[in-house]
Parts: sequence; C-alpha cells; structure tokens
Amino acid sequence: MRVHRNLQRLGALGLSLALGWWLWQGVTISPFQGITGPAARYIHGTARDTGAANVVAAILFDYRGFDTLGEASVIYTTVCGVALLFAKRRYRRSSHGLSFIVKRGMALLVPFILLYASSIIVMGHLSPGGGFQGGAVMATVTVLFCVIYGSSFEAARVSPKVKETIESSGALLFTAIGLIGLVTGGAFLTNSAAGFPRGMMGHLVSGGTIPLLNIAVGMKVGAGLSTLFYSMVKILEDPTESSPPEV
Amino acid sequence: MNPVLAIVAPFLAAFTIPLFFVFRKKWVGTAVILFGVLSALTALFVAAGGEAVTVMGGWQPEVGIALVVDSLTTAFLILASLGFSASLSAAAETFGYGPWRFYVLFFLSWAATNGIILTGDLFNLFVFFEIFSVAAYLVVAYPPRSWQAIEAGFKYLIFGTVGALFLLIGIAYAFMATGQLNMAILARVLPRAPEATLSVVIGCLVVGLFIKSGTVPGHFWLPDAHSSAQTPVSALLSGVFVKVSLYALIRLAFLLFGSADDRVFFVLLLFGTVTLCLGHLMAFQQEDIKRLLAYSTVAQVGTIVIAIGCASSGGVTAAVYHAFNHMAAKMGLFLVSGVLAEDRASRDIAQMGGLFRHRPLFVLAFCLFAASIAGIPPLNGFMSKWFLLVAAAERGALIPAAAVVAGTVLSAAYYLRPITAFFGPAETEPPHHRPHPVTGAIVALLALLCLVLALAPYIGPLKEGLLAVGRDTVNGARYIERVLR
Amino acid sequence: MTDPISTTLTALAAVMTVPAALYGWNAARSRLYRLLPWLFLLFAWQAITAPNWLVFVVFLELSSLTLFFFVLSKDRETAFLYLYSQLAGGACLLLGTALAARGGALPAVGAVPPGLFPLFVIGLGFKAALPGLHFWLPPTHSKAPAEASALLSGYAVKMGVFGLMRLVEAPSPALMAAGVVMAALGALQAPLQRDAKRLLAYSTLSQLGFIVASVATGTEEGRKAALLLIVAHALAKGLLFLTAGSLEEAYDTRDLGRLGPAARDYPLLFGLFLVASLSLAGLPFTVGGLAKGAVKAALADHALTQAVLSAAGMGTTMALAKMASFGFLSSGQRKGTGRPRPLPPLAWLSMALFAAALVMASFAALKTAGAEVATKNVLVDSLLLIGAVILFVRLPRIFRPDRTTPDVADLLAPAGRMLTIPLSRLRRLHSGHLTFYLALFFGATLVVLYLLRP
Amino acid sequence: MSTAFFTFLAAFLVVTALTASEAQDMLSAVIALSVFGVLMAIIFVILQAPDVALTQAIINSGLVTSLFLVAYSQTQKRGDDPDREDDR
Repeated sequence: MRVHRNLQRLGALGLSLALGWWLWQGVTISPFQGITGPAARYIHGTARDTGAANVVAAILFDYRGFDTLGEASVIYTTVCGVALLFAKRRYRRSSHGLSFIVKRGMALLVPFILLYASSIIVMGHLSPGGGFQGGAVMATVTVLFCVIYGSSFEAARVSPKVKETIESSGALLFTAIGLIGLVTGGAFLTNSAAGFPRGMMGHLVSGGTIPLLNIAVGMKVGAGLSTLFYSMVKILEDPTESSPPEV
Repeated sequence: MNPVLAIVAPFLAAFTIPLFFVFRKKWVGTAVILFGVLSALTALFVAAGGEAVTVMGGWQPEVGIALVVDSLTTAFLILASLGFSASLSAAAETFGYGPWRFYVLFFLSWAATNGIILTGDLFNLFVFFEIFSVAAYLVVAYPPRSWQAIEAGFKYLIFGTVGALFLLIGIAYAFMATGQLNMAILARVLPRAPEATLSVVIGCLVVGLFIKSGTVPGHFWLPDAHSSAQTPVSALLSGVFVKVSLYALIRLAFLLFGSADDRVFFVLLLFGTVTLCLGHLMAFQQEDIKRLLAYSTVAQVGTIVIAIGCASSGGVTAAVYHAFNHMAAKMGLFLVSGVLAEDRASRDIAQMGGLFRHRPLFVLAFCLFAASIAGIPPLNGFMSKWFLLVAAAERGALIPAAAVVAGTVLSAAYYLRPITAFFGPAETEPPHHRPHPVTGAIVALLALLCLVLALAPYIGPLKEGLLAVGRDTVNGARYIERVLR
Repeated sequence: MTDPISTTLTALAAVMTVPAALYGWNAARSRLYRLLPWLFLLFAWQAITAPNWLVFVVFLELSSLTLFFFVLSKDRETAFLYLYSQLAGGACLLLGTALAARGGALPAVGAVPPGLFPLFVIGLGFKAALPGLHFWLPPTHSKAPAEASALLSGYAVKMGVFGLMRLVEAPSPALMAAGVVMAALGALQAPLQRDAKRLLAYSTLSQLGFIVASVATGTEEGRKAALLLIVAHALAKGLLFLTAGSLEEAYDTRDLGRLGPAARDYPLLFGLFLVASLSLAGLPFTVGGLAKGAVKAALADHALTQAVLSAAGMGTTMALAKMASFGFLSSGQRKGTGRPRPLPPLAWLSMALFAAALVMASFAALKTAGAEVATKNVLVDSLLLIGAVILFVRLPRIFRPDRTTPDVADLLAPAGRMLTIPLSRLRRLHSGHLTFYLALFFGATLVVLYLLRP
Repeated sequence: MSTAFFTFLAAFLVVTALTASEAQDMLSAVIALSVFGVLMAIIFVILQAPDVALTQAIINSGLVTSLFLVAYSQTQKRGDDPDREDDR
C-alpha cells in the first residue's frame, strides 16, 4: 500500500513538472521597449481622465469599473450561497467568550480598526487601498467580535439583517452610479463625462465616481465577508457540544 | 437598447431581493416573478436590437470594456432567456419563494450568463465565468439535505476551480504577450506572439473551457452535478450553463485561435469525438434516469464540440442549432423525469413501471423529447445532426461523423429503456400524486419549441438567421472591424 | 421519380398492405395498432418515390419504426433487435448520404461516388439482410405477428433491395457473391428449422439471394427479372406467412413437431398454402416460375451462380415440402384438445385477396412474357421441383422437426457478452476518486498542449 | 540584496506550498497556507503593488485562515483525509 501511495505521488510529481515545463517554455520576456497599449494610457492618462491620484484605483473603478462590479458580485454570490447552505435554524448562538482582559483590550482596539478601515475606503483614490481592502478590514472586526465575545454578542450588535441590508445597498449603489452614468453620459459607469466632479487632484473630493464606488464596494465586501464568517461560525456552535472549541 | 441592461437587469434583481426580504417579506415572490419577466424581456430586446457595440465608461475599446452584440450573441441571448425563464418558473413551483437566497443566486447566474455572452473583453469574460461558476456550484449543492448534492457540488467546485485556473493562466499569458485584453484587438495582435506562448494560451483556454462545458476529460463533475441537483437546477445546468461555455469556445475558437490554425480544430474534433462516444456508452449503462440524462448531456456536448471543430460556417450553424435543440429537449426531459421520479419516489428506471397510465401527457412529452435528442428523423435533433454531418463531411472528418451517426443508434437504444419502463406494467401504484400545473405548461411549451425548431430549416427567416450566425462568426475580420470602428 | 420499378413497387405496397391490415384488424390491441399498416404504407410510398437519398433514408427509417411498434406488440426483445439493426443500417446510409452531399446538393437516389459504394451497400445490407447482416431476420420474422411478418418479408426487406437496384448501375461481383451466399445459406437453413415461421424466414433469405444476385448484374434485364421476382415473392410469402399465422392462431403453436392434421381441419387453408408454395417453389407457368426463369436468363453469363441458385431453389422446395408435410399433413402428432379454434372471416378474406393477387400476377406475367419464354425451361424446372420432393421423401431423418440447428441468432449472446467487457472498463474509469479524475485531466491537458505544439 | 532576498522568499514560498499540500496534519497545512499568504504579500510589496499586498495580507492570512480554522474544528481531528484511511 505504501509503495502504491508513493508511486502515486511520483506520478503526480511527474505530471506537475511536465505541466510546469510546458507553461514555462511559453513565458515570453520581451526586451523592455517602454510601456505600450492600454497600460501606457492608464499611466499617462489617469490624472487627465479621472482626477484620481491612485492609478490602480482609477483602473479598478473607472476604466475597468465593470470588472469590479463583477468581482464584487463574486463575493456577493459566495456569501449568499454560504448563507443558503448553512441556513439551519437548529444552531444556537454562543454567548461564550474569552476572558475579561481580552474583551476590554478588544473594546479599546475596535474604534481604531474601524477608523483605519474607513480611511482605507475613503482615501482609496488617493493612496493604496480601496473598497475591497477596507471592507475586508472592516469584516475582521466582526470576526474578532465572534471570537472574543461569542457570536450572540456579535449578532446583537450588528444583526444579520442589517448586514444583509448594507451589503445589498452597497451593490445597488454601485449599479445606480453606473446607471446614472448611462443616463447622463451615454455609457454604463461613465465617470467625469457624465458630469461627476473631477475635483482637484490629491484632494479628498476628487476622481468623480471613484470614491463613491469605493464606498459601495466597501459596504458590499465588509458586510459580505462578515456574513460569511458568521454563517460558518454558527455551525461551530452546535448544541451537541458542551463548550465551544478553542479556536 | 443598450446591451449592458441585459446584464444589469438580473443584477438589480439579485441586489434588491434581499432588501425585499428584510423590509417587505411578502413581496419577495412578486419581485422574483417581476424581475424574471424584466430580465427575460431586456435580454430579448437587446437581442432584437440588432448589432451593437458599447464600451463601459465611454472609453475606447482598447482601454475600457466593450460589449458586443452580433448574430452569435443574439442567438445565445435568446437561448439563455428561454432557458432561464423556463427554469425559474419550474423552480418557483418546486421550491416556493421561501429560499429567497436561491433566487438571488439564480439571478446572479443569469446576469453572469448574459455577461459571458455579451462581453468583448477577455478578462471580463473570466470574471463573469467566476460568478457563473460560483453560483452554479452553490445551486447544485442546494438544498443541503442530501449529501450526494453536497458531494456533487464539492466535486464541481474542485473541477471548476481547476478550469478557472487554466482560463486565468491563458488570459495572463495572452496579456503578457500582447498587453491587450480586448478580444478584437487580441485577434489582431495575438498571432504575432511567439509560437510557444501562443500554444500555451490556446491550450490553457481550451482546456479551461473543456472543464466548464463538460468535455472529456473535464466531464467528471457533470454527471454527479446534473443528477444530484434539484430538477429545475438540473434542467438549467443542462439546458443553459453547458451551452454558455460552448458559446465561449465558439467565440474564442474563431476569434483568437484563428481559423487558419488547424491544430486547435483538430484537438476539438478529437476530444469532441471521445466525449461523444464516452457519453453515449456511459449513458447506455445507467440505471438512474437522471444520471442517464446527464451522460446524454455529455454526449451532446461532444456533438457540439465536433460541430465547432468542423471550423466552417456550416459547423457553427450546426453547433448553434444543436444547442437550441438540446436546450429544448433536455430541459423538457429533466423536468418530466423530475416529476415522474417524484411520483415514484425513486430515480431507478426499473421502478418506473405504469407511469404512462398515471401521467400520460408527461410520458408522451418524454417520448417526444427523447426522440428529438436521439435524432429520430422528422424531429429537430435529426435536423441539426444532418447539418452537422454535412459540415463534417465537408471538412473530411469521417470518424467524428461516423461517431455521431453511431451515437444516434446508441441513444435510441438507451432512451427506449425508460420509455418501455413507463409503458410497462406496474407492481404498485405510484405513491405521490402532486399536481404540477406550471411544470406541465413549461413542458408543453418546450415540446412546442421542439416542433418549431424541427421546422426551422423550412422557415425562411429562421433558416437565414441560423446561416447568418455561422457566416458572421467564422468571419473574424468583420467582428474586429465592428468593434474597432 | 416514376419508372417501372417505382410504379410497380408503389402498387405492390398497396397490394401487400390491404390484406395485412385486414388480417390484423381483429387482433389489434387498440385502434392505434390498426393504424400502423396504413402508416407503413404511407412511409413506404414516400421512400419509394423519394427524390434523393436523404428523403429515402428518412422514410425508410420511419417505416422500420412503424414495423418496430408492430413487433413490439408481440415480443419486446425481438422488436429491439429489429430496431437497432435497422437503425444501424439507417445510420450507415445517413452517413453515406452526408458524405455524398459534400458538394452541396443532396444526392439523387441512384449511383453514388465509388468510394461511398461499400457504405451504401452495408447500410442497405442491414435492410435487405445481406449475409452477415441478416442476424435480425430469422428471429424477427418468426416472432412478429403474422401480418407484420408478411409486411416485413413481403415488402420491408424489398425496400432495401430497391435501394440496391437504384445503387447498382454496373456489374458488381462482390454483391453477386453476397447474393449467392445468401441464397445458399437460406436454402441450407430453411429445411432444417422446426419453427414454421422461421422456416419461411430463411426461405425469404434464400429468395432475397436470387434477387440480389440478379440486381448485381447491373443490367436492365437483371433489374427487370429482380422486380418480377420481388413481386412474385412478396405475394407468395405474404400469403405463406398469413397461413402460418393462421396455423398458430388455430393450434397455438408454430412448432412443426407439434402441428397436426391441418389439411383435414382446414382444407381451404391447405389449398391457399399450396397455391403460394407452388408459386414460390417455381412451378412453371406461375409468376414465381416465370420470375426465376427471368433471373436465370439474366444470369446467363454466370454459370456458377446459376448452378448454385438452382440448388438453392431445390432447398426452398424441400423447405416448403417440409412445412406441408409436418404442418398440414402429418397425422395427429399433436397432443391436446380436439377442435382447433375457428379462424375469423377477415383472415380468410385477406388470404383470399393474396391468392387472387398471386393468380392475377401469374396471368399478367404469362401474358407479358409470352408462351415461348414461359415454356423454355419447363422440363428442367419441373425436374428440379420433382427431384427436390423426392429427395425430401427419401431423406426423412434430415428433416425431422425435432432437430435443432445452429443459427446465426446463437451468436448474438456471445457478441453481447464481448461488448460488455469494454463497457465495464469504461465504467471503472468513473471511480468517484477525485484525485484520479484530476490526474486524468492533467494528463489530457498535456496531450492537448502536445497536440498544439508549434 | 534585493535579488538574494527575493530568491530566498521564492524558495520559502515553494517550501510552504509543499508543506501545505503534504502535511499529514490539517492544522499544519492551514498554518503553512497562512504563512504562504504572508510571503506572497511581502513579495507583492517588493514588486511595488501595495494595493494587492494589502488585500493579500488581510484576506489570505486573516479571513481565509480563520474560515479554514472554523472548518477544521468541525471535521474529524485525526489529521488525515479519508482517502488515506485504507493505507493503515
């Protein structure tokens, strides 16, 4: 049996190496000739086109904003599906938590984490960061709540329905901004051409729709990831177990 | 009508249904139906609007994301909206509106399907494929009562992720070699890439789409997923989801891989033939009626892949025509067999005795659909197979053509088994008698669709439309010119 | 297309269908079954008058399908065997048609490109039961309802021959060899059967051999002779199958070893049997005898073929003599109750119609052929006929009905077992093991990449 | 320095990936995957992609790991996957 197993591993190794070799021999590293194609346009045109200081944010939320809608929807889909599959009523929420000291420490930390997350979201068009990252940081707060205070506390503070509402509103906000662009600018997700203020580069109010879309994505991702964790952690606290397992 | 609305309408549905649930729980059902009608109508209006190109954000196609409507897009938009509407109605009857999250997933997959069909951007295609696949894994695993469904969903998840990975690698290589993502521009510049890179790009994309569409050897998830899922979901998977991946294969094959490069089409012919034979032979051995239908879907996927591999306008016409036929017939088969299996509380063919007396109309519809899929002469399945045979003959692909013909005989053989069981004697009365008015109506409409499709080669506009799909799709230069104009 | 061949066959279809439909009228399980012969007639007409091969194939398949339902009403497994074999033939034809349609237009019913000739012959061979492809014929003919057997043997196989007639425009030695083998095989097997309808089935095979050999000459004369024999055989065999069916109806068995003195119980039935069998055996001045004479005349250049066919003709005679002797004349081997069941009037009517058609056909054939042709070989033919009967009487041990003979249908079960081996291999590939699946997939990915290599 | 550091990171990346796939104990695999995520984040920073690095650090090392841990705590803790049950 053991020999058989090792043979299997050898086969797997051989397959991986062969596949890797094929992929490797397809890699082309052309001598650097300067940036061409859309990349050049993105680098040179961001400031002129959108007024955003962060090129990545401009690509994500303006040039290829439609992709971002799709990517955010992937998370939305996942969250919805996990909640669908784990929608079992028989799991009760846990009110177990960790020790008092940890709880206090966490309580002191939470405002700062929230502030950090909001700054990442709101300043997405000026500095690295944006809706995805800020939303994820936001979601870690609820994860910490679940771990440290128990999920019943978490559910009491931010009920699942509120999260649901935030998530859907974020997604709707994104779509609505796109539709405004369609009505006024002739194409879905039109930014400055649809009359959104371009603002002064480097200022908080700049980049037209980009900050708004960042906020929308932040709502969507933050509430979504937190629902995801909450749905799964409900399973964890199955009533058949006497005490919550140490995580 | 702006093409993007066909994507946005189902998205809006998916984003608002949770709000309805939170604030007005009673309106969820109405909202689902209204949004279903809205999405279907939007897609049909976009399809009826004729050729159009629009770029998100008002940029040039090179910088932004382009949506393109041409005849191939039109055909598949119609296919998707028909399939999704039918499945939605059946699901509303089967599940009710309690599991509202299911409908959210349903609309998300609808939006993603329309996105895949409409998009003219390679990375955007991948993004929509992701939404589509994730939604598909989850609806397969719904409801989490049965472990078979969960396991099938898991298998699908693993395979789908591997497929997505290959798609992503292919797209990344294409971007690395050219710096472009727009399909029209890529069609122009990709042939200038080094040969080795090109082969990796094409190989990865083809293999990724093989998994997504269920072509051998990426088919292992398909029988489990299609047979373990709930009836409306199975119908949707076989009727639409598989076709969407085949749409992507058609589009990329003729646009990016270049009709000049014969190797790709040889690969398609080879794997299509293998898929066809394996699907038929495995279907022949099944005892479970839904598994039989699932393997038959594998075989039909093989048929369509062969049609694509013919690399001619006739082949594409046959592929699209066959996709429509298979959608109509296989959705009907899944719906009918779901109802009958529920009556018998078993999916075992041997247990299906006496159902003709129990539900004569459903069984007769089953016979019609089965005859259509098997390719019994005057029906639509025969028509599309004939188109395919002629295309294969023109290409000189004798073995695939022979396989298609042999498959007809085999599929007649294995579809006769459930049919004779239905007409045969029953040991016990069927234990369940739940009426299925909506499913019955959908089955009737699908049967009607089968008959209309059988007449399609004789109806001038339909025939012209089908031929135009083939002509326009093969002509990559026309597509490029329209997008970059 | 209208020419003597299609006109004759169109008329023949109607002549065959009406008695068959009448015969089955009472036995039909439901009204739908009464519709089947007429559906068959409709499809047969369409196939015979088809402008191109595609239409021909489609309607040929549809006519097979109606007969399939016919057979299904009596025996399920045989029906499936019939359907699969016919579908296989139709599939070959369809493939051939598609390949011939490569240029654009659909190929007209007629000669095809030489490369496709074998494919068409195989496809039509399933229908016309060429040797090797005839495995479906004996079981189907023996187990179908009598009226379906009459249609099958009388007309359905002739549609395959019709295709061959259109297809063959030049002499084809291979096809002629096939025809000779068929004739010999059928004549060898027929007298050895114990099932009355199976005996008739093998005799059909033998007669089809005559027809195919005649068609294979590729001459106009050969085609004409074949057409005459088709008519003669269709009418005679239709009547014979109906009489055999009546025997089964009356005595509840087809086993020649158990059938009793039917000639005493039903003298009229025996008379009808004699009419048909004499014509089939080739008695001079009957349509059968004239047709066989015409076939031999058409094969004047092929002495060996002629000789084999003469021998095969004797085999047919012996088989019919056996049926007459054990089915009608044997004295009370039958065990059981006294009076056999009476036959319904419609059955008598239908058989009378066949007999009338046969007699009329004989007169018509005599009139067109003229006295000179009709009397040319009277002596030889009569001698052969009498010789065969004498042989039958002198060698009773060979023809005893309690023997079982090896049969092509015996090969079906081993062939089925052989097929299951690769199928089970394939099933084991689907093991449910995810890692194994993934390994297979990655292997195939490498194959794809290798095939795409620059 | 940069090249050597980069090579070191890449090699370590491969090691963690192998550990994750070959570890007998699920928990070790989860932790190895988490380390893998952190290394990826560092590499992204070196490649001057701070946006991606931020996402990688939060999602892969934080959220995904915690989800894996939740799943781990619900599965059998004998540390081996059922496929290998027959080996013993």
